Amino acid sequence: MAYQFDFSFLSEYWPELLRGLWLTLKMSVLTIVLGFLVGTVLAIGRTAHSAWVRRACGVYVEVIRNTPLLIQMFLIYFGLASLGLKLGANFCAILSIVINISAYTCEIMRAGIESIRKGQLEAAQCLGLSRLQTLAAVVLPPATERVYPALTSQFILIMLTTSVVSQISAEELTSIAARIDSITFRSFEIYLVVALLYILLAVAVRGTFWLIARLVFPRLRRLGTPL
Amino acid sequence: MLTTFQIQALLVGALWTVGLALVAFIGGGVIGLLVAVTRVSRHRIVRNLSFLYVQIVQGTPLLIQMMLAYFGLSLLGYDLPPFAAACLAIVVYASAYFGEIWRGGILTVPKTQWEAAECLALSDAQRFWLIIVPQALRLSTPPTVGFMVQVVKNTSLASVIGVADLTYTSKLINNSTFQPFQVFVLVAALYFVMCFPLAWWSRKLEDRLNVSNH
Amino acid sequence: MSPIIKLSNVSKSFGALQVLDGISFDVHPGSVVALIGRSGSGKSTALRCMNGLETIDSGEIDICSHRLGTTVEKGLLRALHLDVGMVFQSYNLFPHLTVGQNIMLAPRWVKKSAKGEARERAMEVLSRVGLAEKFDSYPEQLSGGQQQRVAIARSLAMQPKVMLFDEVTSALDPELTGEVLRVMESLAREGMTMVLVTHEMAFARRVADTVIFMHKGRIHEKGPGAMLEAPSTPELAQFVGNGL
Amino acid sequence: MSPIIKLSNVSKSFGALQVLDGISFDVHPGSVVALIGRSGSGKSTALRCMNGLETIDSGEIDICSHRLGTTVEKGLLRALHLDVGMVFQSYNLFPHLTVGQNIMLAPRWVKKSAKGEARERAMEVLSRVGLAEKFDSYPEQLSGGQQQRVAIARSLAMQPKVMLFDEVTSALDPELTGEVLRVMESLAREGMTMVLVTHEMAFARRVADTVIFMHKGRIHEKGPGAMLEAPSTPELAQFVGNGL
Amino acid sequence: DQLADIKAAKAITIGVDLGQAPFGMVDGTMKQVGSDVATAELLAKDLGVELKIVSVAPANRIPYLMTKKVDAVIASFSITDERKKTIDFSNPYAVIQSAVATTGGLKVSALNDLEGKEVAVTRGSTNDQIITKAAEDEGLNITVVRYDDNATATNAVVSGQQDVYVVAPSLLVPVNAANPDKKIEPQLTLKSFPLGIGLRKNEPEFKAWLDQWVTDNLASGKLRETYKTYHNVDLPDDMASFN
Ligand SMILES: Nc1ncnc2c1ncn2[C@@H]1O[C@H](COP(=O)(O)OP(=O)(O)OP(=O)(O)O)[C@@H](O)[C@H]1O
Ligand SMILES: Nc1ncnc2c1ncn2[C@@H]1O[C@H](COP(=O)(O)OP(=O)(O)OP(=O)(O)O)[C@@H](O)[C@H]1O
Ligand SMILES: [Mg+2]
Ligand SMILES: [Mg+2]
Repeated sequence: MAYQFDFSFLSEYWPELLRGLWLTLKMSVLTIVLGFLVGTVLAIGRTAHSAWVRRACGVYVEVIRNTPLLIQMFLIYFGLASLGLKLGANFCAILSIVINISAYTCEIMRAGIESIRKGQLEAAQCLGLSRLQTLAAVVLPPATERVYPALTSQFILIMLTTSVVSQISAEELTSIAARIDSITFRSFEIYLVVALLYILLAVAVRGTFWLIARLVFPRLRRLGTPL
Repeated sequence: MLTTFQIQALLVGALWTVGLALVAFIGGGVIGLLVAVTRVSRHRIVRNLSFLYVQIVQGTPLLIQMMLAYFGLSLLGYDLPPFAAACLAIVVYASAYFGEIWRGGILTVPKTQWEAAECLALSDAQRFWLIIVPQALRLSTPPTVGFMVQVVKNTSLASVIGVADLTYTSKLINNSTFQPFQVFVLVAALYFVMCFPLAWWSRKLEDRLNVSNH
Repeated sequence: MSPIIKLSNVSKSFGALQVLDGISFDVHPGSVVALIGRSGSGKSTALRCMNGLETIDSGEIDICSHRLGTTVEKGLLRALHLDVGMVFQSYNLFPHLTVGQNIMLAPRWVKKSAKGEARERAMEVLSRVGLAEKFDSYPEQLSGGQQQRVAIARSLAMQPKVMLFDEVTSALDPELTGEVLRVMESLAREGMTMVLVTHEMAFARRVADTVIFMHKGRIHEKGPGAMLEAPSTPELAQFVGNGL
Repeated sequence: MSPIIKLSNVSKSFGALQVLDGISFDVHPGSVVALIGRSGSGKSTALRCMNGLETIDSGEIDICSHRLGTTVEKGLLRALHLDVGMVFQSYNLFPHLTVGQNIMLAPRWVKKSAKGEARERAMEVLSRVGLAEKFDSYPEQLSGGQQQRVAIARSLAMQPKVMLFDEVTSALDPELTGEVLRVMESLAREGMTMVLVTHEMAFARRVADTVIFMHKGRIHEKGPGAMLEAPSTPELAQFVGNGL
Repeated sequence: DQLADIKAAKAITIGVDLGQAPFGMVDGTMKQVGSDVATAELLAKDLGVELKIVSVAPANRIPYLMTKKVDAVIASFSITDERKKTIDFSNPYAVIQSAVATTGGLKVSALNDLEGKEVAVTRGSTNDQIITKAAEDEGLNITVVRYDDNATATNAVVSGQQDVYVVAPSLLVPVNAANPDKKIEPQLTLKSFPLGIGLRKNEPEFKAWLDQWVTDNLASGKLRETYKTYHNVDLPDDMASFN
């Protein structure tokens, strides 16, 4: 290999990288939590009795899912500013990712919800549980457990997706890397380091989700079998 | 206003996007199936290797995978044309996600179904294709299509290795016209046109799979 | 005494299949009615209609002072389900909850019982079906018979006025059938009204005040348990005379 | 005549729970053995071990010239399943396939029967359980009893040498129990070896050559059907004497 | 010897950033234009070989060069010591001017006026480096808000997210033409930075040829003419002083 790797720039720039890593982590946590909540509410809406609610949630999901996040983000960040509403870059970034990701989460959760057998709903109904209680106690926990692998993947994807916010000036891992790159021109080295950091983040996200599963699905912890 | 040349360029960009996405679906689907099957394998080593693959691929941004496939391989002496490198990267990328999604679907088929199939002397492959896959499909379809839609849009990262897809072309135009809204609204519409059929198809498929459920 | 359940000319179809064809009967408070009939004759469907799980096509059902017509409003159903308990043929335990949680769920969420109280009550009903030691097991860890008994306990914990049982004994062995029978007898003594679908003739004869023989969606014969010994129609004769 | 099934000192635990505790018995070709015992006594587990669905902890099982030890290799299991059919307590029909497809699946894919032939055979076994008209229905559209009969038909379609039945009649009404009984009797006449778990004593008495009473994972009593009338141990007496 | 290889192949591949108007961009007919494009064309003609332009972006310009997928990069590379550790530069063939521009009539006459303000730049650009360093050197509290590319940074200023912009004044010509109602005015000219043609290290023949070519064409005025066409300003007279 002709290329000589040189990682000496790290000694100068590692605090910056850590700063970027930290922002990526913060944004990931925030968007994952909010995205899951909004997505679950949408999924419930998509299985609601009212055809109007179902349709409204459906249109939201299709429009958001089928257009690029970047453009949604530009519309929120620049579009609103053009109309005189100036919102911070981090706020807009998080807002647009949550809007975007909730549409995907909605579809995953809907699949989980629809996999719950009718007999379960009838049993809950016969016990006098309200629709909301049935959702909370009988539908959502096993539904979430069933789509948990898909959710985990989706959330790792969000973690990686947060890098698009560098477009509108948020200084997360990718954008810090781009800047170090432009100062030092050590592109290969910097991207290798960034790839490694992202893998570590992904391992952390997956590990966290594994721990959360152990915590919120006691049956899984005890029996180890999927639902 | 956009000139006809610019609109034409955007349409050509959209073609690249579609092409790359199709490669991702087909190649990623085939390898993803392999990933899903090995992820639930009885053999611990196979399972762990497969998990490692998923963990690494899911853990790196597609942008970096693209650069590795084009520039990284080049450093090692393998020179791929940009489109081939982009295909390689996106197939690897998609396979990990498809694999994980499908594994989730496979795991939700009750154990008793595996047993019933086993007692009928079906071979492993028959059991998998005839009993497990059709039932897993139902739960996996929405997340699969959801991911496919994301793949269509993520193909834009191929621009970093010189594939002039839709997003890249739009940025190129915007970089000299400085009137982002008309370009981006058109681009959003084009993406919608490319992605919506997937969503629509998914709905049809779900309806069909629902026949035998609930 | 006025009937606590009254079905008047109830019909119900699934598509082209007429499952209930104008059935009427009364159940008096504290009495036990057994629905018998061959598979597919509409017994489960009749029970489900009484509980509002299926809306009927015509006729009327009065149950615990609630009126179920061809349309039913939401609020009424919830009130109804507080008074009417149901145990299913297929158990329908919640797989993600332990036995104890399955039983305590409705008392805690619907009746807002305190945790300790709900727990105590759960233990009590669980002991009644002989499964106190399975409080912390998950449904999948239980055998079929055990799961069915938990389902009965879960329904009992809500202290309903009327209980509907759909083949609750089909997965139970003779010994446990006897235990459940004794539970149901004690319930009957406490004034619980019960409607049960069963395939065990001996059980129907023993526990039921009235036996209703359903055939092709109609009530074909109705009478005290003794009618099973001397069937007056060939259909019933064929049904009970299986050669065993 | 040498036994077609031979269990020698078979033990099996789930974690700390000893479910089978050194059981041994023989089944001769063409004979019918009924396993009875209370819920949780390990009957289903015994059946599952005989079919290789559970690996045993110690002992040996010989079935149709296949030897199941504490480890079992894959190829053996497939050969075994060609000879041994099983019908489950919980039906386990494939929900995404119609009744006809459920039945034709294994003959078509495993035995490579021609489509027409498989269809004919499916119709034949389906008629045998009285459900010929449900050929194109999906399992969920059937009542419990109907589903169980389809499950029996599905197993029959593979023409196994030995059939294992796990409480196949628990969801059936008396009339259909009688029908299934007749099917099973005709199977026995054709030389089919059968092991069945059942809760219906009358059924066990009638159909079985040998009745095995299991209690806490052991074979507590074994004998002809008549032993149920005169139990020699208090456990069996308690089990059959439930007051019905 | 890269120079010999290029001549033997009768073709040179040059990376140009087409997202850097007016250095590199596409026109209404999607043709590649700009001063860097014109410079590359001139260079290929003088070499007597065919020109292939590869569009590069900040993220991939160095990988393109290092993996020999391009022979040289003409992408408004400003020459810095830090960058020289990784690649070689030719003698400066042009400069990039840096100016503080504002919207809404905000006046800036000295860097001090930016105290406490947010300033938009393109991430990693020369402008970014200048303003970041200037703020550090003078101890000013300036928040540098970095956008991915010129177009996005420009959007930020045009849409009103940002009021102060550090930018090459020449970029403002097309921007103001496209957005006439939102005038961005240059206020304070900062230092000019020399731009070099980037090439791989250890190619002395090629570097010598490029250095000579730049010197010749500056002297002949061809490079100055090219620059003036796209930037509307003249190159400084004494380009050699930047060396
Ligand atoms: N949701 C449904 N859609 C269509 N047909 C149905 C549905 N539910 C039940 N049926 C049909 O209605 C008929 C009566 O069903 P039901 O479950 O009431 O019978 P049952 O008397 O309880 O029989 P079993 O003793 O086997 O449980 C059956 O033929 C069944 O196939
Ligand atoms: N996979 C398992 N893991 C843990 N315990 C199990 C498992 N399967 C069965 N058991 C336990 O083993 C015991 C015997 O179960 P088995 O299903 O063999 O009983 P059975 O005799 O068939 O009872 P029933 O008549 O209720 O079906 C039960 O106590 C049950 O809880
Ligand atoms: Mg029924
Ligand atoms: Mg059992």
